[in-house]
Amino acid sequence: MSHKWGMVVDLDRCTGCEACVVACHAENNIPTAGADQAALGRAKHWIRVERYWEGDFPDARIRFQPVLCQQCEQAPCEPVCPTYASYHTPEGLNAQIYNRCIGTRFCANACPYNVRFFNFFNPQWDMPLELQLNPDVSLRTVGVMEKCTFCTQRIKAAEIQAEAEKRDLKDGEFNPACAQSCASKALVFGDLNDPNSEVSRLERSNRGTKLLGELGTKPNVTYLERGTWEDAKNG
Amino acid sequence: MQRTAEQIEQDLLRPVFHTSKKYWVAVAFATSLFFAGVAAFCYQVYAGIGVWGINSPVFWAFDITNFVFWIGISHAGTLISAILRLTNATWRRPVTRCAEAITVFSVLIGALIPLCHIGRPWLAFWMIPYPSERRIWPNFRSPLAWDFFAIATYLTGSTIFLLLPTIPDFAAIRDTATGLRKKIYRVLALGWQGTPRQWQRLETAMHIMAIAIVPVAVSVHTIVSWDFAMTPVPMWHSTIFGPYFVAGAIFSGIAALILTMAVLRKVLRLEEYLRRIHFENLGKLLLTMSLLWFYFTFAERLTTWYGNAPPEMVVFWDSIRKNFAPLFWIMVFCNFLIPVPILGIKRLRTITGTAIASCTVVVGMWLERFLIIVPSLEHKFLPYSWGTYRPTWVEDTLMAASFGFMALLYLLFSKFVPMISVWEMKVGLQPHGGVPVATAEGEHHGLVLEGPLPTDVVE
Amino acid sequence: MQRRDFIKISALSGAMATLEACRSPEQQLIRFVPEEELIPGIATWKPSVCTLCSAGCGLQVRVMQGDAEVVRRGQYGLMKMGLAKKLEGNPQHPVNLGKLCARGQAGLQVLYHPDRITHPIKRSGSRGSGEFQEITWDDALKELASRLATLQSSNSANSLAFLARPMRGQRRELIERFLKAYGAPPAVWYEPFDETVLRQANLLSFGRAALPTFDLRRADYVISFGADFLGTWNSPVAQSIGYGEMRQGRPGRRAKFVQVESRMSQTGANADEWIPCRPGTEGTLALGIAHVILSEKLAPGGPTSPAGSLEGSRAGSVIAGWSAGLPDFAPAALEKQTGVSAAVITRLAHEIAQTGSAVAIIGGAPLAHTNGLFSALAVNALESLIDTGRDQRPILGFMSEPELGDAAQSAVPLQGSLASLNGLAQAALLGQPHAPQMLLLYDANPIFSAPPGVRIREAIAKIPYIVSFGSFIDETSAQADLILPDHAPLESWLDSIPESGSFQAVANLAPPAVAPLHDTRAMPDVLLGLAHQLGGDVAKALPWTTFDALLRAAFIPLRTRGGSINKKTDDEFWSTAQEQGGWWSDAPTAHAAGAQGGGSQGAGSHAGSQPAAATSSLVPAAKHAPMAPAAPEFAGTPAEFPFHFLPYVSQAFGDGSLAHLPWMQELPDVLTTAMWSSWVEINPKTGERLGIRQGDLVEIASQQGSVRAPAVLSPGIAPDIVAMPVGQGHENFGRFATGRGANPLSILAPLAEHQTGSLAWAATRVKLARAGGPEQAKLILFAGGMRGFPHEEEPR
Amino acid sequence: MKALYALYPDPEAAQRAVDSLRAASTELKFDAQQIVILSGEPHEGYEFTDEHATRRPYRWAVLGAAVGGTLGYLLTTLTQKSYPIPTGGMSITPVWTNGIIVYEMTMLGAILTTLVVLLAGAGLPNFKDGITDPEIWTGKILVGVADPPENSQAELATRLRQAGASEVKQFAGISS
Repeated sequence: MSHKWGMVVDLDRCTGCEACVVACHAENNIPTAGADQAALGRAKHWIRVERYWEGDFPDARIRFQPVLCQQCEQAPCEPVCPTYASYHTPEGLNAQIYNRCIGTRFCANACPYNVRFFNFFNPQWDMPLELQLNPDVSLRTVGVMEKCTFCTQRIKAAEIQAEAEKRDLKDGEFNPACAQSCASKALVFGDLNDPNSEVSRLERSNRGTKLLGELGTKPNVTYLERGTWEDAKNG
Repeated sequence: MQRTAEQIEQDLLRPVFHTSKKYWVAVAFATSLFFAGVAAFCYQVYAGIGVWGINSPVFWAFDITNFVFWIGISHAGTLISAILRLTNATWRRPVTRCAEAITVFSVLIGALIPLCHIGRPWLAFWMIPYPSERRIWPNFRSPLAWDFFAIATYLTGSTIFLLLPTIPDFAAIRDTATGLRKKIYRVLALGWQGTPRQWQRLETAMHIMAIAIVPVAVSVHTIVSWDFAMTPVPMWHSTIFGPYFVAGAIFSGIAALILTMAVLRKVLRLEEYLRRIHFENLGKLLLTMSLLWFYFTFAERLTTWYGNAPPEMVVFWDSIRKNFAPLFWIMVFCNFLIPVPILGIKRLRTITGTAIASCTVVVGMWLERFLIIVPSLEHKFLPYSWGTYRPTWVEDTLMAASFGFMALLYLLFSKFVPMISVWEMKVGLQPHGGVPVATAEGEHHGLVLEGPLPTDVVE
Repeated sequence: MQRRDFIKISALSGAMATLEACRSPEQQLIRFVPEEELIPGIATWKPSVCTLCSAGCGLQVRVMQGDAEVVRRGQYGLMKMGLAKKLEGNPQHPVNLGKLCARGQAGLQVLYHPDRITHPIKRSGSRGSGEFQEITWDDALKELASRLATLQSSNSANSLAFLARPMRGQRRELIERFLKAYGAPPAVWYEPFDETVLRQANLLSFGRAALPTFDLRRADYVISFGADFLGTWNSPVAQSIGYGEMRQGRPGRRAKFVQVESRMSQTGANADEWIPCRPGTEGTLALGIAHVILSEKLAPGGPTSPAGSLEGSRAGSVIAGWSAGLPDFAPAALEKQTGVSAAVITRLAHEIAQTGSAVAIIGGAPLAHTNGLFSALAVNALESLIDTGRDQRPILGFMSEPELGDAAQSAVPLQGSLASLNGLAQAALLGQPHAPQMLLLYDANPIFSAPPGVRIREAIAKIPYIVSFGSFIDETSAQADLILPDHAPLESWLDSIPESGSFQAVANLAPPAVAPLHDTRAMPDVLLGLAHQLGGDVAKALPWTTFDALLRAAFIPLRTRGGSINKKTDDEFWSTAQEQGGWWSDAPTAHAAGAQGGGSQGAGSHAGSQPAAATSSLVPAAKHAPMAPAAPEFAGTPAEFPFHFLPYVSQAFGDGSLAHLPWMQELPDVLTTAMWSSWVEINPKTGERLGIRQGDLVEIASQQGSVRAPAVLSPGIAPDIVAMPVGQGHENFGRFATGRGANPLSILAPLAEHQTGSLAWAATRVKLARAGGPEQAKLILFAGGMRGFPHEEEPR
Repeated sequence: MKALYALYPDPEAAQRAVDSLRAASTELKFDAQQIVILSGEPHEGYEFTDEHATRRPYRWAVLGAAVGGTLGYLLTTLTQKSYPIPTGGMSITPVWTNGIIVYEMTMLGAILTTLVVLLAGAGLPNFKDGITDPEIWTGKILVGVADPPENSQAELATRLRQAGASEVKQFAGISS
């Protein structure tokens, strides 16, 4: 059975702790930009926790919203690439094939979520920080785009393992680094083709919305809106 | 005083045979600018494109602004001269070649910029469709692939369009020159003799080219506009962009043409060939385009304003009321408020007047492209991911270099080729200005070479 | 950077290390024999323990083989060795159930930090000049041992001082035993944000001198007074797990969460209702709510009030006027004082009364006022009133202590750690008899984190000989004469005893996850070695040669306690404990909860093992007079210093000890999205009044001094409050933190909580002024926009 | 090659010269093809020029366009089919976008064919030393006979003069 990887982000569970952000850095060899580059707006976070203020003191409220690549089914980033570097995998991921990329940055402009990142320089780690680099994830040279992969290296590893054991993947058998680290289970990852997987179940929730759904990108990431105490009380 | 074919011959070939000191100074200056750009580019490749001011989310800025700008400028020549040829407007004769030259060179520059701006320039050739060992072809869904084809076609077409009519002039130089120059031009002239058959074929070919080049020119800038319109970015994703960009391109193109003519006129002492009438007619064209530009801009802004979609309004207000307001209103002045009166009032539509108007238009149109690209990229749909942009010296240098390169190419061209088509000028000497009587509507200004010089020429 | 460099870094194999190693003659390439067998390319997960905060989460370390440049026997060379690639939570661990916070995951960069001290060094320049020279371990230890011996023989052993960060586990036992046997006074345990006040309060209210554990997954109503329990306070991972469940884990049952604080914390940002309240009046507010419930005879938890509830607990009785129904706390009377309207107070009381199981939490700033203990006791009283679970167990409970071997005495003393640090400082400054002659520093950085009033910098300057076991040169260890770098945690034998986060008793244990990278030695082994060299009582008190032997001795007794390990022999038990990452008791059932010490304070106070020593310094509840309401006192007059100053534990850096990690520096603070900088949060109205715009440089001045930082206008802070994250402003802490931002602790008044003497870090008043424009301030924000489409309001 | 020719100030005279040469061709035993006409600019409305007018280049251009378009169509569809990639829900061979490539290739085809047809039609390039005279660039029109029969040169010369030429010139290869 073919898979369609998707994620559900429960905004009612997300606490904005940003464990996912660090997990992603550790897993995917994302270089630290440094203060000067960060000041230029070149800090790289494949997943970020957006926060929006609503109202003013004393009625100020905050809305946390983790944003990662939405793995759109109709991704604006894909058709615009002249070299097929941004590629739609059969499992529904918006893959970025680094060695095809010539760095037109067109995909980044086309992406309405701004979740594609560009290597303005070659990445650098001060010895011996590079000993931590994850050998399962390739490093990106200067001039190529990079983006969230749903930790494709973990997906592949799990699939190979399952195949070796002649079985189907179990739901929740593996997780991308962000979902794995999420203490409040705000990020739930799984196979949307499996109607019984937790992610499919949650996706059907009446709190479910798509980020910028009006653009018709058909994201495979679903956001569950915050509930209220009153709702819960009234059943 | 009556200009004979002989005088025309001398006047127009003079620059080819005589070189002034000033010329070399100009060449040196242009060259240094050009090489400054080359140096900047090498530095960028060496250090990484991060030496530019682009960032996330403003991934395009000066680079693409200049790209659109130069491709826009290129619409001067070919389009004008082609249309004038097709409509048999005889006053075109002194204008066409310098117009077509602008086209060829600015397309060339425009085509170079994307190569400099990509992250891995050494792989730019992956845009070319060829059976590569990677067993993968370009993605024809990508507007950039369309760009590649459109610009390639346009460059080829306009180059041919420019060079065909030069063959007889090369032949003329071949026959009058001596020594090395004779040898060179003997090759360039391809053995042109001037038999009636050759003349016939040449004129037919020019006619076909004129027909073919117009739709190509239109498609090129439309496709450039689609680089933006195909993406869901606030105020980019708009159907008006195609015609909007084409109009803007012709607008800036004519302005560039008028400027170039004004300069050539002085430098190459062509006062008696490029006359007030040419500047007036082009001025009228420029006026039309200025009005058209305003119409498009207004239509585009009105639709946005009325629709009041939050993401678009952010860009809208940012450009007309907030950070980019100064640039925006400068643009409006340069493209509309200044040129329209100058070009609208006949008394002001002098050579100097049109030149001034053209200056502002060129500036204004550059700003227009910048204001289309940057504010939108700075404010996409998720406010959290908004950013700002500041250019660095590398980008400034590259931009300066693009102008330097233009000047350099133009200078060299004017050294090897008479900037006014000699044989076409001579045709103008024939009764009815060479127009078959049947179609002599343009007769009154067909031949502009007798009578006293307009006052504005003597100084 | 060129492609060549890039290939270098990308090559995770020996190739590049070879290039690197050929730099200078003394580094001619040598290949050491691998110390462990690993299959290339295959990841193994090894258990470990997170030591970056006191929560004591269990870790899983992803180890893969790679080539590293290491030092063995003073010789540089290459070695195929296990390298730590990622840290994740240990799924079996009762506290964090496989999850891990952002700070914990960055522990990896502590191990591979480029500025780690790679070998012992000896001061070569003047004190604090930062000039050190390499020295061999033998020489270093010889020198230290001889100095200790002379000190002892010159019978001023009691002038040996040991300064460390509070910890629970065998390291602590080792240190205390060493000092005791040597004849030195007990160690000084200092951290700026200690929990002494809360422990004292819990002892008085519930009979347990420990941090509370909250079983939030069962809560229907949570009212938290200033506790950042989802971010930095107590056991954030465990609490976040519970939070997620209480929000959406129970279909049709979603808890309400109310946060009371004067500056919106990351936790407050998640609240359904956020109630700003005057600093220091949280306790009063809590009693106001209690007043409504008592006076209106609202029956919390519906008709039944089941056994095991906190009703009629001692918690109320320690509050003056409780039995009389708190007559002085009518909401109307509190409005002015707390800044919270009577209507709100009454409504909260009613809401709470309606719901099944409610819990009241206090932590953070409210405890850091001069009346902190009162506030804590007040909230505890409210808690005992409302926490009547719809099932048998209250939501608040306590972890029981694992009954380790006789080496174990794991409770934390209740003497405020500021007081003890102050004692040390005074002794040194005044040159009292037995003023410290030698200072041993371990994992504490008081020069950075103590308020200037303590004058710890001058005090330390007066101490003749200072030895640091730190892995990094920070403000304090820069003053050291000798630095004996400890292994990084992942290279060491680790153990700790979580104080909260689960109702199971937990004893963490882990062998080294990876072999040491540098020429470092584990501090416990060094101490044991010294003890051996000193001989006499010290050697007798510490008969073990290595730390793991000590650990084994401590853990073996747990074998008979059942729980997570069921093995016949000690050896099996010992190895299983290492594989599991520790030992923990079985999860308590609803009824067993009390007996496990996890439940009501009634049970808690008796059950579990409460080593006598731990409670020695307590004020027994019985003797403690009922607590009368106390108004908070502040340093500085409102006239001169119109703003309350609120330093807060930063999401990224904790109390500042993690500021040297690049991941943490580039982690956008989730509320302000600031990176690589420190900042001052002020209310937009205040900014408007003082002409301060977002990103401007502002100066905050207290009686103690002033700091400058960029301003961030935040709607989530009261107009009379100025808040600033702790962590930046290091003068000396590695390449990523040094000289970055400002340190708010440096302007704190040395005010202490009156009852416990611990630092009242929220009791300073300051004044605020614009000091420059954005170009001076250099605020680095990750976010472009602050709200959803702001231009929407534009008049068209 | 050799040639006997004269220069005429205006097309009418040139036309007269051409006519009289043609008339004499059979009698003086030379082929009408040997008559050379050169000018420094095109002239319209005269028999000796308009006889060369033709629509053929237009047809060629259309053909070239067709070929270019077909190539464009093949390039796009074939390559896309040979490497079918799932891309953002677009079809493998999207007509709309491929149409743009087809269009550009069509125009390119027309343009290139035109160039080729011109060169072929005008016999360029051709570096044989053809008969020429710099004076044509001053507006004169050269009319003459290439390789005239020796015995009839005088006759030819007189006819050229009658047509209105002041002098008759001999051409004997380029002198350089």
